[in-house]
Amino acid sequence: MNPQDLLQLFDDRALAAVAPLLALAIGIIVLLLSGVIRAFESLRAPIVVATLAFTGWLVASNFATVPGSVIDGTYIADRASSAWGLLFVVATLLAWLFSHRYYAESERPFQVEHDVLMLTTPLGMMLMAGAANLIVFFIGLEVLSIPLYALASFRRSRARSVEAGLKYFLLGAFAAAFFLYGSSLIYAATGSLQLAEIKAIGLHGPLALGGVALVMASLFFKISVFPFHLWVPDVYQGSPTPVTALMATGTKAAAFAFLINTMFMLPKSAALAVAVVALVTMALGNLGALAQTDVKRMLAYSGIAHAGTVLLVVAGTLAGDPESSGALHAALFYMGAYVFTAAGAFGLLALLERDGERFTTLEALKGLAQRRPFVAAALTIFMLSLGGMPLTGGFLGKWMVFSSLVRAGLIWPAVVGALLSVIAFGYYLRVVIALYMQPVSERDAALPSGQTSAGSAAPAAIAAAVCAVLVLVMGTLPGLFLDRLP
Amino acid sequence: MDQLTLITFLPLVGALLVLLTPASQEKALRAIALVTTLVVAVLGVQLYLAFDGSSAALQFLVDKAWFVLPGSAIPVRYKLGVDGLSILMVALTAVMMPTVILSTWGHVHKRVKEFMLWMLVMQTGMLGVFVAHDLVLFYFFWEVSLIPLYFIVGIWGGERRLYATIKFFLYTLAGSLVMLVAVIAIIYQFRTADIPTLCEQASSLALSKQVWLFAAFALAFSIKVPLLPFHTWLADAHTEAPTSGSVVLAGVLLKMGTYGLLRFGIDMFPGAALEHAPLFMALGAIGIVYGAFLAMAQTDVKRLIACSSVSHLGYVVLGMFALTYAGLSGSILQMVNHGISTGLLFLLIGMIYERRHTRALDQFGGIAATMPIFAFFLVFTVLSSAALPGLNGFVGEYLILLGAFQAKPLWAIIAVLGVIFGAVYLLMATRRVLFGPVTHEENKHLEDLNAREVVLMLPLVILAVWIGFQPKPFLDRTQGSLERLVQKIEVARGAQNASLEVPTTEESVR
Amino acid sequence: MAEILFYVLSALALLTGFGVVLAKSPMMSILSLLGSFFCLAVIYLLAGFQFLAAAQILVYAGAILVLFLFVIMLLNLGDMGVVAERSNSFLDSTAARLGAALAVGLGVIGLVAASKAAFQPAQAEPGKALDGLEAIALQLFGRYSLAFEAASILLLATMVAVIALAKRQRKSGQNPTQNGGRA
Amino acid sequence: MNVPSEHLLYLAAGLFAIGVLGFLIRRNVIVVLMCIELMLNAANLTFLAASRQHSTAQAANLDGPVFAIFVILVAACEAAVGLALIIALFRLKQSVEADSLSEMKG
Repeated sequence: MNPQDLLQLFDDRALAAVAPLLALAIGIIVLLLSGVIRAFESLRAPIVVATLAFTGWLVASNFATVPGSVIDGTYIADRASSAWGLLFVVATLLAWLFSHRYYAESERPFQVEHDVLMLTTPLGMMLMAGAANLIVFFIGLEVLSIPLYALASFRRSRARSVEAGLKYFLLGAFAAAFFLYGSSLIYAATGSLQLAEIKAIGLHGPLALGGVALVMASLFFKISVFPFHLWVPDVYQGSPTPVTALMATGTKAAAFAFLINTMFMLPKSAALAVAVVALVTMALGNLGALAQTDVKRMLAYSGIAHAGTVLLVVAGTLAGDPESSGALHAALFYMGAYVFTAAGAFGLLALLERDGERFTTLEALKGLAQRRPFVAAALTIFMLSLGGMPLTGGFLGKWMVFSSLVRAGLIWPAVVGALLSVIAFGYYLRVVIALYMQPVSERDAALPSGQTSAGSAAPAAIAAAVCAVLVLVMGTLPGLFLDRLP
Repeated sequence: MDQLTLITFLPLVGALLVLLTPASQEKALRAIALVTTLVVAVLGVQLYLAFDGSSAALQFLVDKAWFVLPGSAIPVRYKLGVDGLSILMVALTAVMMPTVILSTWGHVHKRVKEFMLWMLVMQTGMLGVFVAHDLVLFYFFWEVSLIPLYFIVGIWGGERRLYATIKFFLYTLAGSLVMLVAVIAIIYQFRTADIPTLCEQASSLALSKQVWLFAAFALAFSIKVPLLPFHTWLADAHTEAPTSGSVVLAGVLLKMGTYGLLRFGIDMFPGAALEHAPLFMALGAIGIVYGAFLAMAQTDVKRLIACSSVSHLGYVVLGMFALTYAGLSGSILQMVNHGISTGLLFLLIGMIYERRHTRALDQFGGIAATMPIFAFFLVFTVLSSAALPGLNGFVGEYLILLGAFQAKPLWAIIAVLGVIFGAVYLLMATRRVLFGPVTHEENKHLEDLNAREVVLMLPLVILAVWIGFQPKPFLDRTQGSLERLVQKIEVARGAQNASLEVPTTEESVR
Repeated sequence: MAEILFYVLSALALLTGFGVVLAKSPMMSILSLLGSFFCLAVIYLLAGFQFLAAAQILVYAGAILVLFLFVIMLLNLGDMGVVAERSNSFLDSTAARLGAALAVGLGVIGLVAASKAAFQPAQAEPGKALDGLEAIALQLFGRYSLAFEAASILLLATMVAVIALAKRQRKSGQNPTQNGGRA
Repeated sequence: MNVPSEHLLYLAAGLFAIGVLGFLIRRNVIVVLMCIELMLNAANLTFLAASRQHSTAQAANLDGPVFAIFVILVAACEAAVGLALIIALFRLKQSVEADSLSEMKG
């Protein structure tokens, strides 16, 4: 390539494709500057919201116009990556809204840093989802991960939070090293880092397959699939709850987006192995959750189970699902429903969390329906959606995952998966029981109701309400979303 | 708005009204619930009268676009309709609910708002199950109708309510989710979710495939019925549920299982049903006898009735899988009968429980003297339940036994034994409650039934007599659909016989 | 000559690598790591990657490892780090053993895989730098311009993250020990 | 240098294995971090070896070296964040042993 040709890489299509990324970058810089000047402190929230809204609009217009593959084929802005991008923006916005007034006074001085880091994560996620080149993906992964390491340990005065961050960091860096070594092996075998070229050349021989295994291992780590799921409970529980919401929804969705794009790397014969891994993940997640008394930790285990469920679509595709974009549709819809559901559930926990971890235990949720009926109702909706009840978004997600398996002829994994989700109801229902069917525990009865400070948490409350409504809309009028799948 | 949408979703509208009414206005809440269910009952009766029993077609059809499954572009439609298999169920659901709501005056005193809310939501769910004619829509109603009962048992139930409600929920859900896989499989196989179309086409599937799908569907419905050996959840749920919960559970919810067996077991997979009919008949007959024995051993009156429920539902399954016209029509009628008589039994037990706060058999005795009206109703109901000629139970059981005898005499004979046992334990229990000396001081000063309690039972009592004396109008409503069904079964039987004679055909089908 | 140098350096790199893992004091680990990186830098040079060799020395050895050193000094770990090496483990002892097995296994897989790959001898001209500055720059600002720009955001985010994590907190009047959640 | 490329890959595999081993058995967080650096270097070496392998006299395949540059950059970022985390933890605990990550039990 000649220096003169460089400019040709940046045509209108390319600009349109990267416009959301640019918008985010500009927002980040403006936000940082606003942090420097005291007088602009009140602009912080408008900047964040405006940036995310503008980014969302740009992504949505990319969804309509489809710039396609740009910058020498390293980045793709098609309907799929734009749909994912929209999901990332929403996930970030929700997490940010839930972080409003979440932190203690002593943690406030770093609020600008917090918001900058949070605003950086969707940039990383979009790079991951749109990456058509392993380098671009890797940079995206790091742009996502490094802010998350810091965010996870953002409550520096709490040992749990810092430990969560460090644990996440060590394992995350370990996984990143796996990814790098794996892609170096793939590169050694094929001589290319472009996904399209790798696909064309094909992955044969132990060198390439070893590389694929390592890359997949690192992706499995990010989406918390067996045997790389062990970090999840500690990290989710220790992190500030809004950050947990972001990790559970955005990170996972981004990793799945890339996994769907790189499914072709896996040999067809791996279908059964992937199905087994997914089912084991579901089993471990569900059984682990069954034993928890802390709802936040329980949701962490449930997140593992959900990751296993989505992974089933990969097995379905490998086994020959006749619908070419079946896996993409299922993963998108499932994660879409999951974003609203899990973010809403974590958000409500964040809302309830005032005095330490008091409100994240099942014990503390007892009788909540009497004191805060709306919170209890919303939490019930989220629990039912996580379980996959009809009328909630979770059901159709589950439907699409299982239908991918059934179409591919993998009947028994579908049946086993269905039965495993019965176990899941064992613990989702425990939350509902605590909310509605058990009296307030005596320890909590004496404490004030907490309604007094609800006003200051209005953005978070509204966000949770919107999540609950959307979960129901996704369940009752799924056509609104299904018709727009890429 | 069309009739079926109105009747199905009117309770939901009532539920919304309940939601908007402040919880302190208990009278208003009860009134809203009662008026809503009464209107639905009137609409239900109207629907029943307007229904043409001689036609096998779906009537009052509503068919609107709902959404499209992506990729394969399979439309999922909002399709409602009633045919002979479902009309009696719809009418029963509509007619029973005012009774149920009225009965809550006596035993629901806490969180009235939530209770009425869930009751009304449940009615929509149940009606939806019976009128839905799109498989996905059906599945929605089917699973959603679990949630209200979960709350009703869990909040207003007895001592072990949490255990009972979780058990009930997980048992049923396990079946439902296995069914979900089958639902998905059949929808993608035929690329439609339309139940009538599926019913037409599914019988063309290779028998080996049919059998698997049938098994998955039948599992879910058998758990719901519940058929032996899945019956254990029922005793717990019935015992712990509040009276009105038990009535709805026995009266309507269990019928969802038998209705499902009829519609998705037999109508959709006649070949597989034929193949497995002996198994189901056996399970039904054993269930009759086993349920009766279980009931004899109970000391808790409510548990006793729950066990008798298992026994009675055994008849329904036995008659259904006789796969003859008599058996099928008998089993549909028996569904209604069981709803009426078991519902009445639970209501009566609830009334006595409200006065004595115990359900132990040995706590009663000689109550007939202090509560003559109660005694009259109890004896009437027990006789109806024990299938005394002239009352509703007799017609259904007679037709079922007739049908079963045509198909498999052995199981019919066992079932006849069950009839005798049934009469024995019911009459024994009645004797212990009503007659003999009054052994407990508390039983001497019991208040007899009040006007509300009598009024709420009257519709069911009248129905019981009516069906007993003149079953024909009720049976006629099912005629057209059943004739179609029997014809379909005969075709499948013919195909089965042909394949038995020429064993290579099945190979070639594969 | 270059070949012999390569094998000697390879052996040294592996030895110093083991040194990182086995050294009792973090200080010794870091010196071993420095040695390993240096060996690698020379190998890069031998393989024809001059720019990368320079980057390895300047960025890795010069910046990153100095950062490590700095933290070790700051936290005064020179002594603290010398703890008796028990049957130490990151997760627990069983997991550690499993992990070690996994590591060795991975290594073996890598070796086997590498040996089976039918490589032709390298076709590039020996002696000539493969990574000419201009060529690298064209790649960075051409095909990988998006990654390059994103990397700048990555650096920015890292700075913000490090500040948020390590900057001393201002005493903010209120007692910070109270009230974990909303104030 | 006429060393066959696979010998470079052997060396890289060895370094990677050593890194993994160290990550799993060492308790000192700083040393664990160094082991990760070792793994990253193994990846870099593989990238370069493969680039050399896939280059011809006319056209150099520079994807590998570019990736290696990015890896160095990311390594710097990770080291900075990791060390900042260690400092934050150290302030809380006055200890940098991985075993002190024990407040939560799985």
